Amino acid sequence: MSKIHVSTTVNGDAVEFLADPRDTLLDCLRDQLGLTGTKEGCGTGDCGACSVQLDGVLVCSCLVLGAEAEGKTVATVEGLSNGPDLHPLQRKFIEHAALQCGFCTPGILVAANALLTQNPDPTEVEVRYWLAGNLCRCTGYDKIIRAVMDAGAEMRGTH
Amino acid sequence: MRFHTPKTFEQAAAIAAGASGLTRFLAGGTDVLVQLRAAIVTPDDLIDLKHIPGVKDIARTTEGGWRIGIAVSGAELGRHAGVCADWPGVVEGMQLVGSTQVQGRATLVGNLCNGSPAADSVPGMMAAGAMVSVIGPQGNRAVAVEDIPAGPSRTTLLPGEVITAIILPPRGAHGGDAYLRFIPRTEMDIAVVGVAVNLRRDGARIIEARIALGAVAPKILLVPAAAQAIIGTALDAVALAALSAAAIAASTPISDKRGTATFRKDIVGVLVQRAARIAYTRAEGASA
Amino acid sequence: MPKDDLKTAYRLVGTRPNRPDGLDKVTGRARYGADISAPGMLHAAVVRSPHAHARIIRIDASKALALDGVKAVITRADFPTGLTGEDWNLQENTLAGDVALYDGHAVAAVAATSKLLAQDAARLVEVEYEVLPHVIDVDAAMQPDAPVIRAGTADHSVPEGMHPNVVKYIEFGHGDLEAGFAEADLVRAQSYKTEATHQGYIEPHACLGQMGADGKGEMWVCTQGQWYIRRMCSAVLGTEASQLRVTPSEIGGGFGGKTTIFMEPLALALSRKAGGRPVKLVMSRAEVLRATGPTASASMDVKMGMKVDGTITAASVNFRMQGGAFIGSSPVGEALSCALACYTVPAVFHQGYEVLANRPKAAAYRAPGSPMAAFAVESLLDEMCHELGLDPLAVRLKNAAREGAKASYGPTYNRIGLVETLEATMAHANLKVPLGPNQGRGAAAGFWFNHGGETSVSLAIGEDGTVTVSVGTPDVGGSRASLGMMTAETLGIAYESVRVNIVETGALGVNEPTHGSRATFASGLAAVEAAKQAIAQMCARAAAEWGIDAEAVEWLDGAAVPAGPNAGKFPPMSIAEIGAKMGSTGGPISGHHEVTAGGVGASFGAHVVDVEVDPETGRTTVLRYLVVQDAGRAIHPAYVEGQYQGGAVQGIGWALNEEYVYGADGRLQNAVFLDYRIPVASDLPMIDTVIVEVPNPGHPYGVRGVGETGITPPLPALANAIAAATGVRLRSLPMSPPKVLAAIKANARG
Amino acid sequence: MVEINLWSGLRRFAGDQTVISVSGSTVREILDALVKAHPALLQVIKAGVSVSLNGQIVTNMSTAVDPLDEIYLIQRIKGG
Repeated sequence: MSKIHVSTTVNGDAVEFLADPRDTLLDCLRDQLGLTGTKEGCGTGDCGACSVQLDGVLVCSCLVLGAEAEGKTVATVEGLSNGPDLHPLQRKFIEHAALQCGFCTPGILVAANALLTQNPDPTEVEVRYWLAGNLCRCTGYDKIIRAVMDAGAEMRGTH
Repeated sequence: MRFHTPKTFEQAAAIAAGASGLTRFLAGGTDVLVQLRAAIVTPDDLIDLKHIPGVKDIARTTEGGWRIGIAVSGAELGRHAGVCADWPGVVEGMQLVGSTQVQGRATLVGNLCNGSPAADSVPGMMAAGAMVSVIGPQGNRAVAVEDIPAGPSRTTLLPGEVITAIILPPRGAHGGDAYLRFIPRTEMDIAVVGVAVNLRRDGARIIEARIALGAVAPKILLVPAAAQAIIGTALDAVALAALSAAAIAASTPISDKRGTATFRKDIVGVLVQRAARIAYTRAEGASA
Repeated sequence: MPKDDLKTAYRLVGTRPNRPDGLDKVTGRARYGADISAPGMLHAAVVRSPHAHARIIRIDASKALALDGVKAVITRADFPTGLTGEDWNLQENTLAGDVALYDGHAVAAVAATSKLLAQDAARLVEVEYEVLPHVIDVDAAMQPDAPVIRAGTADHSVPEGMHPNVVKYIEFGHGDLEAGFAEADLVRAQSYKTEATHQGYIEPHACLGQMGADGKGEMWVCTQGQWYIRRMCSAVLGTEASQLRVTPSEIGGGFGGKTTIFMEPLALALSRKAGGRPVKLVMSRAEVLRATGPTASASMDVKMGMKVDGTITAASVNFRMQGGAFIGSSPVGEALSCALACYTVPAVFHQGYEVLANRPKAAAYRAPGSPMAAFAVESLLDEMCHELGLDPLAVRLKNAAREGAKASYGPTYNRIGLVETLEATMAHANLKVPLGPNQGRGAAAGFWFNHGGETSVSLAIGEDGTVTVSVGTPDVGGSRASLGMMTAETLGIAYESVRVNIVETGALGVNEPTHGSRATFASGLAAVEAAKQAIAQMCARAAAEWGIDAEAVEWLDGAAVPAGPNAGKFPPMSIAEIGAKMGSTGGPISGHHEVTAGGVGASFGAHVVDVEVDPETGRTTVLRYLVVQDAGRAIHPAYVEGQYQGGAVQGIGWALNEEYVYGADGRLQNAVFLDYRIPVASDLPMIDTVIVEVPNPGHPYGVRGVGETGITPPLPALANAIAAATGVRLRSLPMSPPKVLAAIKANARG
Repeated sequence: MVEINLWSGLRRFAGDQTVISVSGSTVREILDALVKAHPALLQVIKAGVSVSLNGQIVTNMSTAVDPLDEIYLIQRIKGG
């Protein structure tokens, strides 16, 4: 099977890779580009661990073909911080102990960032429903929801 | 597997018509990729339709309805004020498909063509009287949504045919629609039962209705008997009971991992009343 | 108020600093099982049985091997023979021998130059099966006509005349049961069932293994215990343990499910066959659900006698559990031991049977056995309280186990905190919130033993006075933080000056996994002892420099100081000073502690849940949830709360929707997160927590394990709340909407 | 003499008793004495039991025992 040459932008960097037509964007990020921060928990779009933004849209990268990334921009957890400066969500997750094993964390951070970008002041219920596609088995979600709400408050400058 | 990115629907249809093996069209990809990964369906030719101009557009039809491009995602549909105002039941059905992430990709046409009897967006489209435009080797045709499903994972589309758009009819005055589904959790499940109700009122009296049921038969059903049970009524208790009975009578569900047949019949009888009440209330508010 | 004589004022213990691995985990840098690659690496895929029970007639890999890039195919013939006991079980579960014992049982494995190629090749391996009759349900597996899964498996404990699928029998108790029931004003007996559930960790099993023809090997793997991986792989492969070096990756959840092996020996065997090239093997979610270690399913009878004042006079339990097709995999012994452990009952009797079924080999899952037992016992207790018009929490308090009382499983309790836990529960504001229509409140108590286990910790003073601690217990939820805090507290230095590393098998003596809620307890105890050793050395170095006796030096706030005015007047010698010159004062300074940790303190908990049940659909919504549990001492309260919340939510999932669904063909129907329904964020409210602290005298900081108890009360608490909301009692898990609605309808029909 | 409390399922391997008095000053010695008195218990001990000494599970076989100690054999417990 011949591979497809893909040119795309990942976290602001222009990159190229060769994708098997069956390779998902998740496979390409992890195996071709070495960006292993994006995780695979299910491969069927049910757990959200592979969440990335594709042209600004939150998607499961396991449900996108690598070839579909041609000419698009991809944002992963590795691009969330600005150099050494953590994104407020990243800081709040550490401060609130919102991670235990940490495996779902990259996907949740990416998803929560997409939420706060379009809705800077979400209610608890809105956060819970937005993140319903991000499974976490360790925390019971409590501290995750608090961390997202608190990051939103900080980003709004209300504390 | 070959990956194609045609620039027109004609090209897409030609690739499909000329293919000798298994063909799949890629719009949102949220079903195609799951099947590909699990090796349930490994197409020989995968045809990505998202490079065709206009597939992301939502536009008014000359009749006053809506023409929805085949690559419009659930999230995009949900942000479209016009469609949301006219057909909230269609939109809420689509928005129940999958997670936020899946909403970023999943499409009405994909949900329809996946052929699932539990597809959340399809009852709403059927109840609305939506049509699809189809292009294929025999030229163009318009097909009612209820004529597309042929059974689990099967559609009536012919080899080489591809849907080019979904057409929602004009909402018209005093109409309302609603979709409700039952799932065990609050999100992330496939419908155990789905119910869409679309109706029009003249004062308190229902003068038109279309009711579609999901996950209670091998394919999604349009149930005229259920509609008849409320047409001419003000959705009083007697009408609701008749509606419930008609929906239950039309259902021939199976028992599976998602629910028993008995449970599905119980639930369809409950949800159809709840959905009808919402649609009825919405119709009261709708003026134009 | 302090509940013992242990010091309660600490500088670090009880505070909430950032975890040391937080930065890696929020930036995507932390490396988990599948995140590493090696030069020349091959990818593996596994061929699995589609049948629940089938004789393997023939395996033909010729078509797979003919593919360009396929480097090795292995079957059981590539493994040594003659293993016995649990080693044989592990080998048989890794790769089927003559018979595939469950849907998903591995029968062959392939290594190839790419992931897709390996998967394609696995599909080309032809396996001819003779399908055999199968049995899934634990009760059905005990029936006379049940297919025999493996004759001769039963051990010495099974009485004559039982079905060959019954492989273990356990019986214990004390007191005069008949007299106890005779003394009761109310005697009730009921039967309960629970379905198998999965730990549901989000990270699928993954490893990268390399082994040469000389039997030397390396493995990178997500595991709760690298030494267990080493021992088990070596046993299965017939190699020597110390020749295999196992490095634990970061672990994406385990909950007991990553304390054993499933496919790790396959990567090593493939590597060996492929000339020593490293082999990466990553499970899909479907493989995780079909072929790793879910928990047992259970069928249980409970009988209890109670006086009108709530005194429990006698109780008996009879449990049947299947843990798959292998002896010793069900937690029936644990279930029996936990069943009545919350209460002091004069007469108790326990009977249990382990039964084989055509299901995957059960692994540990958070307080193994205790949740099922609690579901049965705490449900019946609640029902009887309501029948007698008694407050179920008050009855629990009246009968609560306490220090000096005889435990239901035999021995006498030391200092335990159930009474304090129940008192804190009854005082909580959640219990005063009024409930509306179709709403109900349910409470339950729970217990877990906790565990010490084999532990080896090493600590080294750095040249600048900072400290490295090497531990063998992978960090599943913040233990680097708690271990660093206890070490820094003991040494009197900054938390940030301690680095805690989880190390590979070559770096320490044998450690048991992070299981049994033991990481903070046992590695913590050992880290404190190691720190004390280092302190003794540092005091000796200072004494030598000052020219006084080592006994005349004490350690205060991170520095050696003369002990009292008679020792001489010297300025404090800080750990940094001592570290800077240790090369010239006698060499490196370190501390080690090796122990099979005793002094374990059991942890008791009580949960209260408010639910609303839709009477027309049977769907349960959790409105409010309270966890109260004795932590002994919460080293890092935020991670203690995290354990409470996480355990509660796993229990909520188990109670409401999670289950293994099998078809009539014995195949698992829901091997995907879409249909294996773990709770999602929108299903839940915030989970309120109260940390009770009744310090464990067996630990230097009073720690009890906190990880496991939290999953035990939710099952009965939800059942009790649903009963309160609907008037119907569910005695079979999960309490999914179809079951609840059917019960409501049956009740309405009278 | 030290009293060892067995679980009742072991009665049939121990002459219909659940409390056995043996002599010995360590856990190892009393378990050896127990097996010597009731050889059928060997398979049970080999299969794995936990020894509770005054309410604590002990794993070190050299742990000293005293005639006043409370000793129970209980089901082996594994955690998650």
